[in-house]
Amino acid sequence: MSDLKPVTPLGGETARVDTIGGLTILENPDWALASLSARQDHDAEAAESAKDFLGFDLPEVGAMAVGDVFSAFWIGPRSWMVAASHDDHELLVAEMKIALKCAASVVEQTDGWCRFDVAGAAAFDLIERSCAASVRAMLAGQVVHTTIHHTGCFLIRDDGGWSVLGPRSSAGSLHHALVTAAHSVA
Amino acid sequence: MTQVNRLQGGLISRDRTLNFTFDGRNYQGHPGDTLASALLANGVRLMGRSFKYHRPRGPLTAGSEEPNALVHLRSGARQEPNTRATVTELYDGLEARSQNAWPSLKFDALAVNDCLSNFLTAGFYYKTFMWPAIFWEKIYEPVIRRAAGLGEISFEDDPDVYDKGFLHCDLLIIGAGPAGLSAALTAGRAGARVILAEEDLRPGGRLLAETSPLSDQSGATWAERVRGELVAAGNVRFMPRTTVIGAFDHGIYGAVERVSDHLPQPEAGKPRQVLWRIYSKRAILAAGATERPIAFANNDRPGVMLAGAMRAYVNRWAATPAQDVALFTNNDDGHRTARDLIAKGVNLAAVVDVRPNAPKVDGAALFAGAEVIDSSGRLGLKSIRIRLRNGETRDISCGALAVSGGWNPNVHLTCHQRGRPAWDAGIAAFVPGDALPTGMAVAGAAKGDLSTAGALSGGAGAAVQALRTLGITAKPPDLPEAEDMAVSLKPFWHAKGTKRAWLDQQNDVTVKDVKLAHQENFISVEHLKRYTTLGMAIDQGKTSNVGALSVMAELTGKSIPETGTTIFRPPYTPVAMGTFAGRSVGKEFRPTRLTPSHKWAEERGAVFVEAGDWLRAQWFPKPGETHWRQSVDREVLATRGSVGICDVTTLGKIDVQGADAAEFLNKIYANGFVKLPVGKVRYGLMLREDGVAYDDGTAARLAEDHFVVTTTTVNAVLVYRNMEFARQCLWPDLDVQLASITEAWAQYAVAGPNSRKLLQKIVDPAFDISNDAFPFMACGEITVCDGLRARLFRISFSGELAYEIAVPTRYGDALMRRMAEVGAEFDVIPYGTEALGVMRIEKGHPAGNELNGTTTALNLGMGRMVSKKKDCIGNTLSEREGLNTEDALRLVGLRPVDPTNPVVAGSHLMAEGGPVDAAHDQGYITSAAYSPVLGHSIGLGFLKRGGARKGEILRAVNPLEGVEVAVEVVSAHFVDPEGEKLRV
Amino acid sequence: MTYSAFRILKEALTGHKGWGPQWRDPVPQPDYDYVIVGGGGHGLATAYYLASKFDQGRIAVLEKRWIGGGNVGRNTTIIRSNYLLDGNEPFYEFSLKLWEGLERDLNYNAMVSQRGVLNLVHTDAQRDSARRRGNAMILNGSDAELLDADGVRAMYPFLNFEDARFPIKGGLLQRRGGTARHDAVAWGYARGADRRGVDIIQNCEVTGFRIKDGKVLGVETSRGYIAADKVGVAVAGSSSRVMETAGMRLPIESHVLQAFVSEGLKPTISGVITYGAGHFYCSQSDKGGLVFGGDIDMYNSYAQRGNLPAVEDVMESGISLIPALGRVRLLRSWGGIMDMSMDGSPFIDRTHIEGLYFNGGWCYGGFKATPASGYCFAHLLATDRRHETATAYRLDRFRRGCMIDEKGQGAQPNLH
Amino acid sequence: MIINHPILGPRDAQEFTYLGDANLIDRPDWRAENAIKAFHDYLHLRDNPAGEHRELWFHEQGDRSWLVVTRDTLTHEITSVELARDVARERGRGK
Repeated sequence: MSDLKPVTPLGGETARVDTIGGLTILENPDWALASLSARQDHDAEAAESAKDFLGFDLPEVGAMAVGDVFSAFWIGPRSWMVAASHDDHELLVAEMKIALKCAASVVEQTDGWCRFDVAGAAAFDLIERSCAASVRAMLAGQVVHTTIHHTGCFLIRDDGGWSVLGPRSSAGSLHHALVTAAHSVA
Repeated sequence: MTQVNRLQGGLISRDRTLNFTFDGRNYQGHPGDTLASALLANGVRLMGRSFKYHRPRGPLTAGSEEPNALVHLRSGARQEPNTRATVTELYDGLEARSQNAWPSLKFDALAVNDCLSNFLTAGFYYKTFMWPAIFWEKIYEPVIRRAAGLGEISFEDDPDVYDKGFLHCDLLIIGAGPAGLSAALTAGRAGARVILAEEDLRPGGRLLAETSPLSDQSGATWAERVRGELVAAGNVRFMPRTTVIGAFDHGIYGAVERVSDHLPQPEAGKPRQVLWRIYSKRAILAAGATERPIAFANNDRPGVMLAGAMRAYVNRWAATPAQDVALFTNNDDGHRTARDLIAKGVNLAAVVDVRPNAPKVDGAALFAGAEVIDSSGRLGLKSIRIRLRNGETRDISCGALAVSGGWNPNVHLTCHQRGRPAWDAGIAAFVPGDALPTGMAVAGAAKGDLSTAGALSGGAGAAVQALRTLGITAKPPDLPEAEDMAVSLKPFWHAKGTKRAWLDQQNDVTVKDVKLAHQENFISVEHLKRYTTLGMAIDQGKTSNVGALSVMAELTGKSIPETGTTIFRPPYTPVAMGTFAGRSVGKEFRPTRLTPSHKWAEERGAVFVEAGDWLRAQWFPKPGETHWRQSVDREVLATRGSVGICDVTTLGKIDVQGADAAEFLNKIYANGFVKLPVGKVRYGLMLREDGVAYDDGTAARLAEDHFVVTTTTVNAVLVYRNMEFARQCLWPDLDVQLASITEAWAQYAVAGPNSRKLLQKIVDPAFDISNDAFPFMACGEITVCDGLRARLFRISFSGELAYEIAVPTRYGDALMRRMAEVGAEFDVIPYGTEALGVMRIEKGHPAGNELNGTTTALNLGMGRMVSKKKDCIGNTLSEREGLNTEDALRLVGLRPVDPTNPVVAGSHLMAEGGPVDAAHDQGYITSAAYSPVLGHSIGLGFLKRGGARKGEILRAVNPLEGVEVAVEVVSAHFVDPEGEKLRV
Repeated sequence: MTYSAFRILKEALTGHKGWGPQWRDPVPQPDYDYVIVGGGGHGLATAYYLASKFDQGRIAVLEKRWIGGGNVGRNTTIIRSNYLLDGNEPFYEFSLKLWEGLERDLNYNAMVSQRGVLNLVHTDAQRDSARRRGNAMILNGSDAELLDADGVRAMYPFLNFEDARFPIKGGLLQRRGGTARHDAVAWGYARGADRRGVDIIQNCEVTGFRIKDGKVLGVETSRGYIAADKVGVAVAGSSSRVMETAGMRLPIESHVLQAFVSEGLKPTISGVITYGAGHFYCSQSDKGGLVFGGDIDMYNSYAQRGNLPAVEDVMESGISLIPALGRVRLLRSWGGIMDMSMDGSPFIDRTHIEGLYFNGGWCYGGFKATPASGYCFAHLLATDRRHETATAYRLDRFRRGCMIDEKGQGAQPNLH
Repeated sequence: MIINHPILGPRDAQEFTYLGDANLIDRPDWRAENAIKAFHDYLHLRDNPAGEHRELWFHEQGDRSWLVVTRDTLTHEITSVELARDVARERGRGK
């Protein structure tokens, strides 16, 4: 395997962790991502192949489904984002292309995104000061695409808190926005 | 002697004393005080000067509608001009200074304006200052500007930060007075998600200022108890110090929470204020009412204030504006002030009630059927003159006068979607009209329901009603017993007289001004406002509009509603600009996008430049280079001489897949793509539907059904959007899927004769990238550095043998370092956007300066690329006559006749020997650079009939900078015009 | 009555009894030579110039509500002629020259104040295009100066030079640009027209046109039918609505633009500043309020009000440019309806209906154009020929492919 | 403003990019004899009513759907929101 050393979206060799009051903001680069979009008139086939591959049904609008190896969330009409451990599935796209054949277009998205996991008692307050999503009504397993500091982000609610996926090139600005919001509410 | 006018009781905490200064003098107050209440308690009535006549002024109100008591709060960079003392919570160390007065508040030189008032009537400035013309900017206007205005800014950067936040609720209740609290109780108990916003620091609203009980407890106690229940319930969010400033579409409200304004300065990391955007399904406006004054001569002296305000100062803040006080009223509510003052031991010198049958007041002399017609006292009220029912006048000495002309419901927010209020003759006031913002209901005094009992039951009823429409069942709570005085008001607007009687106190608009406006035919309400500046002050006319309308109505013989209404505009009260801006200011104005090699470039000392939201390396100075040109020239020569690397990640990249991907690109691009073989790249030009070129880039065919399209950096978002439009709206049955992958791949241009040799050191041996196996415009998916997936494109922007290589972004930094390392033997250098620009100009490639949104393929010399054999966006309208004239602009190269002269972008082209003016303009220079290869400046430009004018000498004129250069028209391809270097 | 300092003195000493109405409220006559539809700035200016510079015919201005209530009553008061394109610059320069003599011409102080309009540049490409524009201005007989960052700093040291996301690299300055008291412009033209016999008829809504055999005969109004030889429509904001009653579809969309004013401040900003990296322009009125605005709300609207995102966008830009304004309070916002045309440039043209003329499509630049728009429209109405500075403002220019697209955005009205 | 997205429910209009008149879906036939005039009218002479308006919005900061929104330009009231793709197909657009 290549000896080129990866860096995190924030430019570090290791992921950054910030603790502000009771809040933690964790940079989480350990995910391989690939989008899956059903080809025209191949919806059923794509759904079936995806299920075989993922081990679960592709989730409904606004939802995330989590399996043992993969997770997936809805990103648009007939489109999903599939995630897996980067260490184990760096070539996720290749795996999926084999599984989905011509039923879906699969695109590598791993490094299109940076991901920050936000946890702590005031996490709701932090998210509330960051985006317009109706966060207090969101349940674990729900996902919205929203705008944080002028950038389009996925906001995922899980049991432990929130994950924010934003465009990788703006990772520094997004991180700054989350950290300053954390200081406001912590 | 301190706090001479402090009374007993009140909602202040006497266990702490707060020190503060006003105009440098020390005073004391207590927690719970406002700046105004504390100053009054200290015997200070004079707090400001008026706008035009610089008249001495004290507080008229006790709330956010205050027009007079405006001060500079804080100092240094935190100086806040025009701060209303009436809503400034006192804190220890508070520092305030008066404004609009020089040399001091007591002796203000510009008070001379008051003596000249007969000349400074409404709109006088429209009639003079016209001669001589030059005097306006030089003399008249500077004097006017210095005299005008109120407070001053510090000119220092605001050191505080502001947040934004977003809230969602079933029901937003605006105002936590009796109506709002009972609505919140009702909705809270029904389980609805409720937000209760209150501009004051505590709930209660008018209850805090009144003495009449709610059942067996004081209003303030009841309000606290309700607050306790609401907060404990969990589904109600009580937001004190939060003003709802605007009602926007579809139930969205803006609200400002003053998080830190009651503190000397915000805690570290905490915002000064938060702008909340509240998404509500329903809203109840329970914003109360504002009392209105009665105009009479010299009714603006410090000490003259609204009766309800004086009652609030006495009851809530235990502060009286003076020891001897009089009352002027036309209604029973005013008598409450009299009773409360007397109860607090303040000497009530007189009750002047315009009603002949006015009720008696125990403990004060009543003058029924009388009017206050004048006042005296230079810096504060000393006496009033009243006209008795029998016409006699009498002077009564008093240090303060409470005035009540009735109450105006706070309809402000009901007008934000251009709804007009309706006239309610019963209370002689405007009440909310029928056209309320969708989802809004109004309750309590804001609706014209002026009794406490009415507010309580009205609030509960409104909540039941609002929740019912959401399918939530609620029932009104048991409400306490409260006063239920019926209000029937016979309006009394102003006492007749010849002296000036103020309507708009801040802007110095008097009854006389309204008369003059009428005389000059400024009769429409909007004309009246604009001509006299009535209602343009910071209270938006809350205390003045209705009074002025009444005067105009008298003059025209119409009723007030016939005379017209004015509507209010957001915000409800003035809002700091910083609050609207939030965190997106300074360096964080927009997100900063960094390229994968950013850190590496930083280590190399690169100079960065903004490209849209991206930061890109502009050039990489080396030790000893003192001018940017040295670095750029070196980068160009080194690249053309051996090899250079440039981070081109910023170019938009869009993944296009599907059985119809090629057909789709055929429609998107002006030129054809169906026949492009797999493993090949093609340049593509995109047109807007109007036939003008707007973007260019390449499309690489990685598989039959898979392309990667590149766009320019600035248009990445737009192209992606337009492609989605084409896919979803124009050709919805094409099998094509799109995904933006700009960020996912780090992409580097490797250019120069040694570029292949360098790449061969990192491309894994399994992949043959020799000229034969991987010719010009080839592309493919490969691996590098022992197995890392990568994409390689043999394309060139510089005109050299060149490639672009892409790897997953997380490896971008390492790849750049690796290429620098293995390229050392070729003296590889990194080059920035400046060298990139020089080389593309040398090669004659159009870029943003040429694709400026007005140029067509024809202008760019690519007219033949626009296929006439297929449908594509823009091809039809590109055929319009005006875009295909004989003398259409054509892209040309330009070089200075004297090679030592610079070519300057933005110069215009004129014929040699011809006149230099717009009528003889031949074109303009779009891009220019010094070409280190050619040893002189070069330029690209658009020239009329440019294609046929090679060799012609033109004048490149730049009168803006006083420069003119003779230039020769040449081919735009300065370097390697045949493209031989690309193919080796 | 002629206005002067002497007159003010005299009136002050005699109780201001001598001031008469600044314009009459006449009863509409059954017919006129010219009917101008729209009593905004452009309509009033048209009537004024028709009466003072061209035909001496019988002229009426018909206004739906109160005069000056259109965009002349709700703008950010900027006057300038810093245009790039040949179709525009001569016209706006003509307008600026009319501004310069306006007050003496009208005997009305509209507070035309040439305090300079500065367009900031933040990138090299912007500087190149500013240079091209500045040169175009000079070649058209206007004035322009290119400032570097130090030149900008000398004028406005409090701009954000230290901590800017998009650093200021310079600016294009037009010293002759500035501001004018917008309402007074409408009133001054109204008074001037009225004094020359023009009937200004308020509360008179035009509801349709009477057209026969391709020729206009007059207008139907809320106050009855009024016949006219020539009808000029100048109702920017409502252009599509009004011209639809004549069966015309226009290359115009109506959009809302919000504008803002702060509380009154002592002198803070002397001229007009426009940000080049965001949507923000600002000046200070003689009363002391900062007057500022930004981009339109982006969607079609006749609602005369906007929403929060556009407000926040303006303030983000404003505070990023001038951090010292952070604590200055916004006092009031308002919204006007803009005729956004397909290339961002206006129309002053005949229509296919004989005797019916159209003036509109001013996007959000109509205020500065008021004098020239009125003059050129009057010229067209009186002579049937386009004024030499307004030849490009034709309704058929999209059909011919002769767009005047300053911003290079194409047929997307909300981007102009 | 809030746009009630047919798939996602109510979303702040700030997440969307506005284009304009929904008739922009009805792109003319490039082969027609009067194609230039047809394209001119299609592109430039758009509906601009004071009242109900059918218009295109793009959920750029969301699921990237183009929507046809029916909105009153006087009151901003929105009465219907459809996926533009569905509308396009209904109007006969295909490949």
